[in-house]
Amino acid sequence: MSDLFRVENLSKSFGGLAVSRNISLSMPEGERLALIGPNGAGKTTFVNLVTGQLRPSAGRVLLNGGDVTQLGAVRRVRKGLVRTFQVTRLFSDLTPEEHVTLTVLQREGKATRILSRFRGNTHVADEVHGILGTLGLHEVARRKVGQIAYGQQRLLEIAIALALKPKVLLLDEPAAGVPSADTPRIEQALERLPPSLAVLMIEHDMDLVFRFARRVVVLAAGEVIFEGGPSEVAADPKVREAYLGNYAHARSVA
Amino acid sequence: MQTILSIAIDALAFGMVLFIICIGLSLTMGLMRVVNLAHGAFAMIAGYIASYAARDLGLGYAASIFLAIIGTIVISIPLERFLYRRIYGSPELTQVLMTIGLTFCVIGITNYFMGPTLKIIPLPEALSQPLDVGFRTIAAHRLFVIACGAAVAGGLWYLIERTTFGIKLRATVDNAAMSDALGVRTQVVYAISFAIAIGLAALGGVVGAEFLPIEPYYALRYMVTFLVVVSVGGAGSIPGALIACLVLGFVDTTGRYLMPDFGNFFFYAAVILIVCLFPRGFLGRAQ
Amino acid sequence: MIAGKRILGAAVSAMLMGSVSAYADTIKVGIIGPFSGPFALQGKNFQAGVEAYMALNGKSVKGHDIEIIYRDLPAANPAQSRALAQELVVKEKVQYLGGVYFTPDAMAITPLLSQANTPLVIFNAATSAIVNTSPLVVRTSFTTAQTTNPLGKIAFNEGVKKAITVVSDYGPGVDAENAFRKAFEAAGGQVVEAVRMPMNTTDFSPIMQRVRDSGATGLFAFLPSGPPTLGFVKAFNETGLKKAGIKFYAPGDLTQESDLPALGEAAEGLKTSFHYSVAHDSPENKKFVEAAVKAIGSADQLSFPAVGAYDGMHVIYKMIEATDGKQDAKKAVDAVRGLSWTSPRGPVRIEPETRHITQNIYLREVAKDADGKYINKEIQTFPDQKDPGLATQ
Amino acid sequence: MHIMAQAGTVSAMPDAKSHLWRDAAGIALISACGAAGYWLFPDNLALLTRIVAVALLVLSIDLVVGYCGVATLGQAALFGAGAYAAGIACVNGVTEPMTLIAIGAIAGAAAGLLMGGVMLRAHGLAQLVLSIAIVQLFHEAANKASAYTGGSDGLAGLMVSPLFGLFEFDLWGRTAYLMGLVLLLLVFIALKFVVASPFGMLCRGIKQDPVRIRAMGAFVFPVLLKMFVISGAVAGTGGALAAVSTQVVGLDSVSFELSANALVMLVLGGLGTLYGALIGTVIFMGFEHVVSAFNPFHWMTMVGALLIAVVLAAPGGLTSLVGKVAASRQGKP
Repeated sequence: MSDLFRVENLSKSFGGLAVSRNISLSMPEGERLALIGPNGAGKTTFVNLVTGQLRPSAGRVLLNGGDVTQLGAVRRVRKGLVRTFQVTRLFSDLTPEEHVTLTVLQREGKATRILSRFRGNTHVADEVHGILGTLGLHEVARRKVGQIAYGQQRLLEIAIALALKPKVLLLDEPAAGVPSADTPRIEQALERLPPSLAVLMIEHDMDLVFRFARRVVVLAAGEVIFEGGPSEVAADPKVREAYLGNYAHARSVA
Repeated sequence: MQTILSIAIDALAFGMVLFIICIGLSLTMGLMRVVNLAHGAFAMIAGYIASYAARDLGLGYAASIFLAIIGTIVISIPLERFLYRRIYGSPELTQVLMTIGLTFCVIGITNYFMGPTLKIIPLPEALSQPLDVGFRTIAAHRLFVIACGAAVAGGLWYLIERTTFGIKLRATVDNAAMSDALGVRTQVVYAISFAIAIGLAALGGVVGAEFLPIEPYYALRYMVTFLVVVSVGGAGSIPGALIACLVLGFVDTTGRYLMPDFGNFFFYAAVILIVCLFPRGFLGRAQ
Repeated sequence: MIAGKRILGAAVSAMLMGSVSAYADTIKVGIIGPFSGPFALQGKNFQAGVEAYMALNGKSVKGHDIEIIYRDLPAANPAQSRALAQELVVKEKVQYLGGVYFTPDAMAITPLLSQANTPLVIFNAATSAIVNTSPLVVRTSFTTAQTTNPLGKIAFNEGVKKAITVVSDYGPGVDAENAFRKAFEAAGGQVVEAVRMPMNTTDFSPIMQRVRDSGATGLFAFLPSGPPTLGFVKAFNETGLKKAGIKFYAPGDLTQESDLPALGEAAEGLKTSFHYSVAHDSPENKKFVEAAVKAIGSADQLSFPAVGAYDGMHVIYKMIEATDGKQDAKKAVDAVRGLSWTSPRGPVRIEPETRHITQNIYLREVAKDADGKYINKEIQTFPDQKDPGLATQ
Repeated sequence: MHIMAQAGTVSAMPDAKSHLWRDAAGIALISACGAAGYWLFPDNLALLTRIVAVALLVLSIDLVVGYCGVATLGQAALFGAGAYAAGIACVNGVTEPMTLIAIGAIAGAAAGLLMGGVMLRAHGLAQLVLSIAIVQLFHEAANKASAYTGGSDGLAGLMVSPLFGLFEFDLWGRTAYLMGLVLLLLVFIALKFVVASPFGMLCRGIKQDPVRIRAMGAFVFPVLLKMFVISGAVAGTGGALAAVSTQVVGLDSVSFELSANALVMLVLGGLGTLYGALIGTVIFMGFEHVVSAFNPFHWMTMVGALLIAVVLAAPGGLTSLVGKVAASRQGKP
């Protein structure tokens, strides 16, 4: 019960279609877990269930031993359960600096203030530039997000998440759509994540998964079919079947 | 009992008039994603054409309706080609700005050419007689309107659910890019849908002229009512629009009978209640 | 002698010139009305009345040229009304204000008048209380109470003992309801039910059902002129109330002449009371109609606001005559207190006290004239009707 | 890292300063335009005052539509609440003009709270329809409560005492205009602070993506509701100004038509910039005034043509045109 984060028997169905079945997993402090699985395995649904965008049909989500299943998305974030988005959700006409500043202000409970200037606070500015610096975004800090490279937008997603000082971070495909030349920068950023943070990463890039994760969970058709170390994954027959079978199927459709 | 029946039949007739006019707007808003506030302006243009045809050219009622529908569609073609096509996919408020502008222009021009007075569309003898239906007399015209509404609902249902055009239309609405890739000429589908929507507005404008009399401010006067009905039904849904028209027609008519002093309160309170219970309208599509 | 005459002539002409340069300037009159928008037709009638008067009586008074400045106020909007009046007075330097279709618009202007030193001659706005808000207001139209009042007695005398009133739910509607109830009950009748319906009502069948259920044998209705009147009259016929012998009474707003071509057959036989019918038979009216039709462009569009404007111009001309072009609102208004003349609608008089017009009210019936055109045919005259709405205050 | 943060704060200073300068220049420009209006059109002050009152309404719409993405066609409900509150207070003996304005602002804010509470339950088209329904209900209520509001005859007979006991609200409308202008400037400056505050930034975020804002751990509903209250206060101020300057309140001040017109002015000027709201109001009302004086019988066609032309030439509103011209100038070598 000392786990920082636990999911117990989480299930979700849309109509008659079960997209998540009895998913259970737990993460201690400092965990680096990768959640992988073929397309349509229900990975993003899982993140949505955990973070409160979707209501589960059954099961519980526990954070620090407390049940957060009934809480909304906002309350879970405030308790330290933070996510990034698979397709970046950023404000195209704001700058990275503004994104992170807003996030820091929110965390400090100052984002709804009317009688203060958005940029007025020096210690917030310091923290913002610290975060942007860590992720190598200081050069584009003043450019509109719509004008910066996609890899930098992905980094900004992480920057926003970090600005919330999370306890558990769910990264939904942090390297998706990033040109391979920029992947090392993402990887670097991941390496620099605070050590005590529990991180769950969904990713397709297996190189990244193997370098990053200490533990891997494989999801197929809404079910956990494997849990173990990175080195054991490739050898598991169930995993091979899920991936290759799905791959063959995908090919026949295309 | 007699009173209830009587109110029910009035509500039905009024609801059907709303339905015939609004269903076209529901199609443009739900299927083509254009908030066409000038919809009523087309119904009004049709009313003027029909009135002109019947009174000045001496044509019969059926011929006037036909001419009004064709004439209105013909007028709408250049407008679709040169104005509406530019706002497909624009933000809703831009569409609102332009279609309000268009409405203003139509009103100004109509006022100039047709004069500000009321125009009537003379009914044929058969429709203008009060008909004795046992418990009261009712204008034959009302029964005709109810029949028209039923025919429009049935026809549209058949068109959309049972024809190839309907399949293409539904496909285009669900995913325009995909339909394009599958060889559906979406531009043509849009143009035809627009013409159908305008044609229905025209039909509604003419047969509904006994309820909503034709005058230059028609286009603005009923704009809100049409918009409200479409939203309550759920833009793009035929059964939704039908339910909305009948429910609102019923609320309106009953409210005006029971407590005429507070007629508007009933209507808008019902709207607020329905919208809060069904935020996408009765049968609106999920976003 | 000749030389002397010449000198005298020169002196006289010099004096005249002098007086010309001193007084024969242009006197501006500002007219506010709905010249566009849903009520544009009523505004057009204002203009027709003004133009008809000037065509028949000349464009100058005592050598002062009259210039009319129109300002558009499409719908009831007191703030804009005040802005327009202010602009007319301050910028255009008008000496007289006229027009005004809606009551709230008039109410917005009246507080300005004494400071502006400008009289306001109301061509239409029909709520009694307007004339009380400033001593510089004169009204040449009518009030709803004034035109409604005789109906109570008429209805009772025609055998209606129980009546239901149905009015549009706004100021004039409520005025009409009260005026009818008062007159009808004074005559001995009983108003069994009073229905107020929202302004935007388009389907009147449920109202008619209510009329039927009320058990009344007479229906009194008030609707403002315009599109809904058509639906109301049709609903009355179609729901069988007409056939059932229920008697229908209304002030003439319901059957204004510009709506008659559309109402046509449906309204035939309908009895209304009003201060003016375009079909009024008198030489004054003949002259007026001819000139006004010329101004408005089509005989179908001429209606009652034109006569209010026509008589309003008469009052303004008299004011100018009395003040000889000098701006003196009090003197101008005093000059027309008690003024009486023969208007196209019949003999009229401005009451010295109330500054409201006293006039004949006619009972009229919608009928076809010799050309087959529908008219409001006058069948009974109630002479010298004051505004009962004011008398009660 | 420490050095980098230092550099960051240093570079943040001139940025904030340049914003401040730009805003100061903008406010100076508005004051100059207002003063120019006073000297150039001394005979049209009533119209100019009305433009100022409507500009406040349009600004208030900009707050919810332009900054929060909540579409409304019912903002006149808040304007009218302010106008009627000030009017009723005035008839009942509260005649000090600044007190009346404050009463209007409070009433507008209260109405904003109510309206926001209902409207924010829905989204998109349904929300728009709720706004229409609400303004119609307000209109009906004002018509029905004629004992207090004067109903369709309007609430007349407002005797406003001189401003600060010195300046009368007279025929020439100087006091009313100058008071309105100063009010507008104060509101504008206040709103500049609001939109530049963390709260303002949060609203801009919500407009673009409420899901992202929730993932940042911020609630959406209370933020939008707060903006509705602010917006209501601004609209109520406009309504009270209209009531004080015209000394009459009519049903038109709670009408759908006024709401729709004001929204059209906003879209015409450009959403999401406070300047757009002002430019749209001045252009629309000025155009309407000139054209309707020039030809009172057919101005509607021309206004309609103007709106269509703007959509075709500058779909983002007139301020976007200014932005485009500036951008093309910068693009030139």
